[in-house]
Amino acid sequence: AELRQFIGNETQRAKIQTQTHSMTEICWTKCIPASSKGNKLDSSEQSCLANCVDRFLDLNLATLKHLSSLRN
Amino acid sequence: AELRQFIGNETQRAKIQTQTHSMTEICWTKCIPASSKGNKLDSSEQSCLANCVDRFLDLNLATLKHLSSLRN
Amino acid sequence: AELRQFIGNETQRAKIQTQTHSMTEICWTKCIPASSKGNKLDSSEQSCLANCVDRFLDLNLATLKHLSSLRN
Amino acid sequence: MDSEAVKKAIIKQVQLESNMNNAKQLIEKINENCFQRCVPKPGSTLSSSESTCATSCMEKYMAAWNLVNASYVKRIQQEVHNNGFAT
Amino acid sequence: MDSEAVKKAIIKQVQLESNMNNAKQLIEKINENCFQRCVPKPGSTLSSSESTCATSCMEKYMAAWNLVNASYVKRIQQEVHNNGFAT
Amino acid sequence: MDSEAVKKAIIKQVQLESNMNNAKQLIEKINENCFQRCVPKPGSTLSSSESTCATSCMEKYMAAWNLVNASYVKRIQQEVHNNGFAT
Repeated sequence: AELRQFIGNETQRAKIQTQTHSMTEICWTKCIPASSKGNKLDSSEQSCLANCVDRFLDLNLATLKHLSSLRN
Repeated sequence: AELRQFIGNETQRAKIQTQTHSMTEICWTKCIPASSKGNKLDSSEQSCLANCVDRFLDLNLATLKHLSSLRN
Repeated sequence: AELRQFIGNETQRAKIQTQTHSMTEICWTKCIPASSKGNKLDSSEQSCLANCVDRFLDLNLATLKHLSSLRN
Repeated sequence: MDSEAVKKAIIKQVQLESNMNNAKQLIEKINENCFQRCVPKPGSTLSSSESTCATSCMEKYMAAWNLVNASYVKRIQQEVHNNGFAT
Repeated sequence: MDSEAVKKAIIKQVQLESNMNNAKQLIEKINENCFQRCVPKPGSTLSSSESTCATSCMEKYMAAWNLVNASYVKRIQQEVHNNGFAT
Repeated sequence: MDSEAVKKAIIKQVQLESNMNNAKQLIEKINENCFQRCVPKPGSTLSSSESTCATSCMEKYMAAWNLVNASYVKRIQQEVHNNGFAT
């Protein structure tokens, strides 16, 4: 049972990581311009990335809602 | 036998759907500009999409023919 | 044992081919402009492709070194 | 459960999974393409014009998928009819 | 080896593979995105400005990954808290 | 069938599948990249300039694949020679 719990957690962690890879790529292009200087993200890049994740997930939810409204 | 037929059909349907996903993405970019208005495809967008599928498949066939001519 | 050796070689060959597909796509875009004429690669396109592979692998190595330096 | 019932259950299950899988892929493509197009600079909320764009984008993307699928199936049928094989 | 030790060994192995797999994907994405950005015209060596760009790019890409991951996990927790389910 | 013959049959089958798989991937990449490049606005037929572009594109894409593959193999051999390991 303990092991089954562990496998379930790991599966979820793997899904989250895969989705993180795909959102990082999308948000990198939107938020970090080629002209970005230095070795660290500046504060506007950081807030753009956080917003990018939240708006991407907003849009995901909107798509799911819209599709389920079409089905009914 | 009936079940085998069913599995064969389902496999082909899955292939067609996967190919449809990839062509839709390619043809979406070519035929539906970011400036496209409204909730429906207009008639020029529709004919562009239909042409896009047919020309993509023409090119597929041409590639296969060209490759087999190289082999002989 | 002979068969195991063969399987090992084939696995490596498959990895190399997969990596070749991905580098070809990246380097094609960088080195062969849409305006490129004729049925053959010209010499500047050829040297661009060879350089592209080597610089891509340089960057891979640099990433691995940098990551392992971070870990220590 | 007789063997006919087992067969029907398998068929239903395979179709269900296939449809779920297809829907999942479609939703993924819609999200990527419509986010790319409708949210150029992500702000602290989804603006109303971004929402409108997204709804319109997803409806048109689904319509495009259906049209591409129909054109593709039609073409396969033509090829089978003309040459006796699918491409 | 008792069953507790076997369990721990399995857990360790699964975590190791999962972490390796994640690192491999991250390295792949870094290479693709930073090569695209830092080496527009590949020459006969990696120039020093290309190298500098690459180091800075990989550090920022990793920072971006961490930030995106943290924002995503936070959002999932909010959704679970508000609606009792993850999206 | 003796065991030597079985071994040869397995080897042949594995090589065949590997080559088919590689050819399939190459054809897919050629179609995507050359369609993108040669058919900017799909019309009711493939024009002769689009066809010419496509033939030239596929020949160059295959040549590029071979050159990239050769450069990659050469580099791996150098790394093995210099460091005793492949990267």
